[in-house]
Amino acid sequence: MPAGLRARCAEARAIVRANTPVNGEYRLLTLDAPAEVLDCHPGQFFQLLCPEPEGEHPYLRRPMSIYGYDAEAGRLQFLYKVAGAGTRGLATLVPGDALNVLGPLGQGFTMEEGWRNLMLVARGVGLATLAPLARMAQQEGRRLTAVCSARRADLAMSVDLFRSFGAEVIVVHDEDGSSSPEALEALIRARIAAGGVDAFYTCGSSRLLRLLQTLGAEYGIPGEVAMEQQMACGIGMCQACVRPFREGDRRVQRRVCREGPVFPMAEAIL
Amino acid sequence: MPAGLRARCAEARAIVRANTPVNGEYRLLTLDAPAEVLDCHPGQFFQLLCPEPEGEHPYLRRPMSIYGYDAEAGRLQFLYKVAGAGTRGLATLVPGDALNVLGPLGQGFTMEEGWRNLMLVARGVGLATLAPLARMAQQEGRRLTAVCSARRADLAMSVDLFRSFGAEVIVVHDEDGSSSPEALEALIRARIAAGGVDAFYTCGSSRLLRLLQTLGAEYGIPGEVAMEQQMACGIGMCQACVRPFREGDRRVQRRVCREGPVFPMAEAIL
Amino acid sequence: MKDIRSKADLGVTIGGLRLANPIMPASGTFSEDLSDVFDLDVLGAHVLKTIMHEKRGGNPVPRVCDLPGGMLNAIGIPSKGIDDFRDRMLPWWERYAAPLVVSISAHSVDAFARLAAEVSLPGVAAIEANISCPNIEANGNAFAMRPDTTETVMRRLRAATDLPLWAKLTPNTGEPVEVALAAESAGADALVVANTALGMSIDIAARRPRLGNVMGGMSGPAIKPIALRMTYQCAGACRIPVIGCGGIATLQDVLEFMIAGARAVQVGTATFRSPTVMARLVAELQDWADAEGVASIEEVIGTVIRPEGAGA
Amino acid sequence: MKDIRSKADLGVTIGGLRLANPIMPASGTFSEDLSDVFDLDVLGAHVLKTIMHEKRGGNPVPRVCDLPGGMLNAIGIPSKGIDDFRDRMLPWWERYAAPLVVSISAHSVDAFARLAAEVSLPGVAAIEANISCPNIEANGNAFAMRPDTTETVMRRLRAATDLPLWAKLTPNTGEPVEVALAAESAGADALVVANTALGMSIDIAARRPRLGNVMGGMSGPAIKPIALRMTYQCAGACRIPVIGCGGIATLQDVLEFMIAGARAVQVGTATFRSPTVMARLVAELQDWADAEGVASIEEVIGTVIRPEGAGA
Ligand SMILES: Cc1cc2nc3c(=O)[nH]c(=O)nc-3n(C[C@H](O)[C@H](O)[C@H](O)COP(=O)(O)OP(=O)(O)OC[C@H]3O[C@@H](n4cnc5c(N)ncnc54)[C@H](O)[C@@H]3O)c2cc1C
Ligand SMILES: Cc1cc2nc3c(=O)[nH]c(=O)nc-3n(C[C@H](O)[C@H](O)[C@H](O)COP(=O)(O)OP(=O)(O)OC[C@H]3O[C@@H](n4cnc5c(N)ncnc54)[C@H](O)[C@@H]3O)c2cc1C
Ligand SMILES: Cc1cc2nc3c(=O)[nH]c(=O)nc-3n(C[C@H](O)[C@H](O)[C@H](O)COP(=O)(O)O)c2cc1C
Ligand SMILES: Cc1cc2nc3c(=O)[nH]c(=O)nc-3n(C[C@H](O)[C@H](O)[C@H](O)COP(=O)(O)O)c2cc1C
Ligand code: FES
Ligand code: FES
Repeated sequence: MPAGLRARCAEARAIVRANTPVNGEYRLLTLDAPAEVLDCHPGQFFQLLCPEPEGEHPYLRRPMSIYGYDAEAGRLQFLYKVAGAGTRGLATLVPGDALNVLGPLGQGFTMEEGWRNLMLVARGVGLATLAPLARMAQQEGRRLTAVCSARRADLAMSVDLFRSFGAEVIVVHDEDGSSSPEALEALIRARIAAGGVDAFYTCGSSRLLRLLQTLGAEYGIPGEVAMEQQMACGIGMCQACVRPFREGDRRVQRRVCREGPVFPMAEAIL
Repeated sequence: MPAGLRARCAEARAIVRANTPVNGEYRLLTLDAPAEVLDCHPGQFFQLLCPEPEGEHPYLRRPMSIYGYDAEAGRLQFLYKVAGAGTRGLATLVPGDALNVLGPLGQGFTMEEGWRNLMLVARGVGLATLAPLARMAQQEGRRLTAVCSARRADLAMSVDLFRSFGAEVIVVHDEDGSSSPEALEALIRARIAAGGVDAFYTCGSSRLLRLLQTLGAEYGIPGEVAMEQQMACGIGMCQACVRPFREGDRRVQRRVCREGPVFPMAEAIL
Repeated sequence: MKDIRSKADLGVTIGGLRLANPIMPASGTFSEDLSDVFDLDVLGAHVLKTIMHEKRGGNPVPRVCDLPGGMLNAIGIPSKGIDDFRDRMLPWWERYAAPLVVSISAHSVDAFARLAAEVSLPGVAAIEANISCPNIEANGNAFAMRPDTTETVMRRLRAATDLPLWAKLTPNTGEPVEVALAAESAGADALVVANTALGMSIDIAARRPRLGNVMGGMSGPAIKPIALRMTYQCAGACRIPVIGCGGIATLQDVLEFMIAGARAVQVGTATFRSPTVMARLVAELQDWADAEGVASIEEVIGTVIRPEGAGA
Repeated sequence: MKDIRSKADLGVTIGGLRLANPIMPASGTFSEDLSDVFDLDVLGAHVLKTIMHEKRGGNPVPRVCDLPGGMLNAIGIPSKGIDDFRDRMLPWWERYAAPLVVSISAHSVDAFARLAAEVSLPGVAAIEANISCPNIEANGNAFAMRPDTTETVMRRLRAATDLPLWAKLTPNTGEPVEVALAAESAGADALVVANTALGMSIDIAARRPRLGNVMGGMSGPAIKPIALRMTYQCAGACRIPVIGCGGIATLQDVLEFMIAGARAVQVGTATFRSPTVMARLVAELQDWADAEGVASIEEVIGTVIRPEGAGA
């Protein structure tokens, strides 16, 4: 096990500051968290011990990407979609409630020196994962284009947030066909032709990943993807969360929670 | 199954009006309950579907004697001691919460025409069970003496309640020795000698029951006792709650939830 | 087919017996007493507490204890005996149209067969052979723990009665499929899968078992994954119908068992938490089937998709 | 004896091996990775994920699913093989004083015995034979389902190594006591009781099993009563120590198993809910023993009071 893969993480008690609906499907959870869990990196995640909603008993923790973190303010944020028992439990939290969090976990995004023009392409909850990356890009003075894909224009979250981080935001959606693979391909090719793209970042859609893999290979543009898998432990012990990856000619299994959730785009196998 | 043993009961949603500590150990739960569950009789009980306290998962319902009921006001009351997971769950209820109740269940106390002078002897939570009996005695114009036994004088609950039902209340407790079997025996013998006792009612202590069985046999005084047993269904289906009873020369098993919880004092086997 | 205006047919056939719907009680968690709470004729069938030939007392108290997600019981089989059954219980149940299923048990093959003959009376629609109760014999052993003992007892029961004969299996075996196949080959018309799992709980303050009988049967939602697995295994291996039982409490549970291969289900411990649960499940299943446009609930049975390349 | 000022001794002896305390992880729910979270030397022992001789991939995803009170897993035994164990893992674990227990498994008796010899290396304190994993062989069968296969494999393992040898039993059997006695008579130094219970769960919307492998092992608090019952049965029947395992998450659970007869306990799934739980249990057990005035935690083992006249 390479020393680089070891991360400091802790099980800690956070206090809910706010837990508000963002649009019909998503909620933003803002926590006051202790310093021991706030040495975060964009792309990392937490394992949340969700409270039990009426009549349901989620047992395992639920993985959630870090949407926002601020060590000085002692602040930690998650953007989540209510999907099942665990997230229904999260939705019951009110300000002042305690929440047991475990993190930060996994390997975050990397940003090589030479990558000046970044393009971020995300759909749905994938935007949550990429939000802290946008902030880091701004801090490091990179130019960022964020393509946000959604079912409807009004469901594209975080547009303002990405803009506030200085990104150029392009919203594409299903209703006007702008989110179709063909339309997106044309859009990205045009961008590459125009100003150049040094690296891609993506999350939340296999279709988007496949498109970026193709374009990346064609133009020699590197990239990273944040992946998901059913998890149990979240820290590397149980081998639940494996996915196959290309490693040269070989096909290897990697743990999303430990070697990931961020992986080199070209190595991901769908 | 004798038709007389069939009781009307229902599973209903009640709303918490108040849930307040009575002394260090007991709490009084007051509910707004629908009419379908308010055709109650003193000595009957409910099966409460206790909410889950943090980290615990009581599964079965918990039996609780009816402490107070008022069909006109739509009011139902329980007096409970926090003992384990289920009652810890009850203690979390706040006004406005819903509570699923099943009842009224079981056979209550009987009061024969000729029983004019009643003596009620109870300890601990047994007082909860006997409270509605005191009210019935008042309504039916019987004379009632209530002997309330407790560890300390200040722990004797419901004294005021019994007084408000016109009972003469005698508090005995462990600290001054007045609750010892010998002291109590002397007290009761004196009462029998003085004014006469037509019937005993008791609940909450094997020691008290044994004493009353002895005195009852000696003086030919009938009586009734409300008994407890671990329950599952509470309505007679599972055979969990049996206890042995004397039936003439035979020893029979009876279900506390169905044939009881009130039984003729002389038939109880300890 | 998909006509949302018409009502779905909830009827299912279990080895020759037609049930109006697939919801019935589990033995030992049901009795006349429940008629205080709802009209028992809404159920697909009525299954009585196991009876034995002789009058017997059952186990010492405490007979039950509470668990997270369920309970333990060591009721034993307190039984008023065959005379009480014939003279008192059977006439009482005549008031209902729903078929009456009589659960029986015994300590020997001979006594079991005799009892099967004795309960084969007018008014009895089927016999459920409780060959799996973990409390009756020492150390929790039971006929249904092994294929050979299952085969022997079921063959004798088959010869003793013309009524539809159900075998109730136990999860306390390493060979559930072999046991199911043994019951089938011996002539069982259906399998009830399954009884309680043998468990224990200790009161650490008192250092005593929380059951008077030390060990007892675990039931309720906690055992659902085990019962569902056995239902899937048995339905896949046998041609006779499987009736799922173990932890069923919600519409989702009913559907999970039926999708896994159960033609009907029994509801036990859930009735203790909510005595009206079975009536609610019948109504919810109707609503679900109507909304899904299912013509007959039998369409749902065994529709689980087996992933390719799965090991088991 | 009862001196509340002195610290209770939490040390326990398991078949010749002295542990500083009775708390250790269960195989497959523990790895180097947990050293990120707390100092692993607070544990009584370290038990590694089962290894097999060859490199292998494990089961299809999803490999886990959540249940009320626990989970199902069908991880399989993805293994980097014996070379990786010898060259990379074993040196890594040398940093700790706590004894290292290596769990091994194989598909045949021969391969099992060869692997036992191969892992009998300096730095290995004991071998845990996973003869009970329900996922490796078709239909969830395993050596530990029957006394005869248990006896055969354990005898060969006993001959292959001089290290303390533990046998890990399965709840998926109708004969747990016979299996335990077979392991004992074949020379096992201790029993780990028990592995996961075979279960299943279905996603009713997708009509698919929620595990890629269809069936999988159930673990967590939901199986505790079953594992506790087996611990009580095995500790009562055998002279070799029993290590309790199954659903242990709290100090109460630890005490329940020890009172039932376990000399030590393994904690599995609870670590997924709270990765620090084992460290907390060690501290809580110390506090409890100190407060109770227990001189040695071994005083608590097997102190359950068997009620008179109980059936089993
Ligand atoms: C590294 C990582 C980061 C994630 N970040 C976010 C995030 O920022 N916001 C967000 O809303 N969701 C995120 N997810 C997905 C989130 O973990 C699941 O939606 C959640 O666990 C569902 O739990 P539940 O109890 O609500 O639903 P369940 O009833 O458990 O499941 C509902 C649906 O979600 C799927 N699901 C359950 N667990 C996972 C999982 N671990 N990974 C993928 N799918 C799952 C189930 O298969 C099912 O289809 C992330 C997942 C991973 C692995
Ligand atoms: C007919 C009847 C009427 C009752 N009325 C009252 C009442 O008015 N007020 C009150 O405080 N309590 C009453 N009880 C007792 C009450 O039901 C138990 O205290 C309660 O079930 C404990 O639940 P728990 O989850 O809090 O504790 P648990 O953790 O379940 O148990 C704590 C302790 O209570 C004992 N206990 C648990 N269930 C029962 C039971 N059904 N009967 C007797 N003991 C039990 C356990 O053995 C244990 O020692 C009554 C019991 C019966 C049978
Ligand atoms: C209190 C109780 C008594 C039971 N008695 C019997 C019985 O007499 N005969 C029988 O075959 N099963 C008996 N069972 C088992 C149930 O019929 C059922 O198989 C088991 O409880 C699993 O289903 P559940 O989880 O829905 O309760 C009993 C179960 C309980 C809880
Ligand atoms: C994800 C997972 C993987 C496991 N892998 C193994 C294994 O490789 N070998 C083994 O003997 N047991 C394995 N087990 C079983 C555990 O060691 C333990 O026996 C079981 O989970 C019961 O304990 P628990 O309820 O505390 O988890 C595994 C359990 C889980 C949950
Ligand atoms: S979730 Fe356990 S190894 Fe990744
Ligand atoms: S509690 Fe079920 S019969 Fe009394």
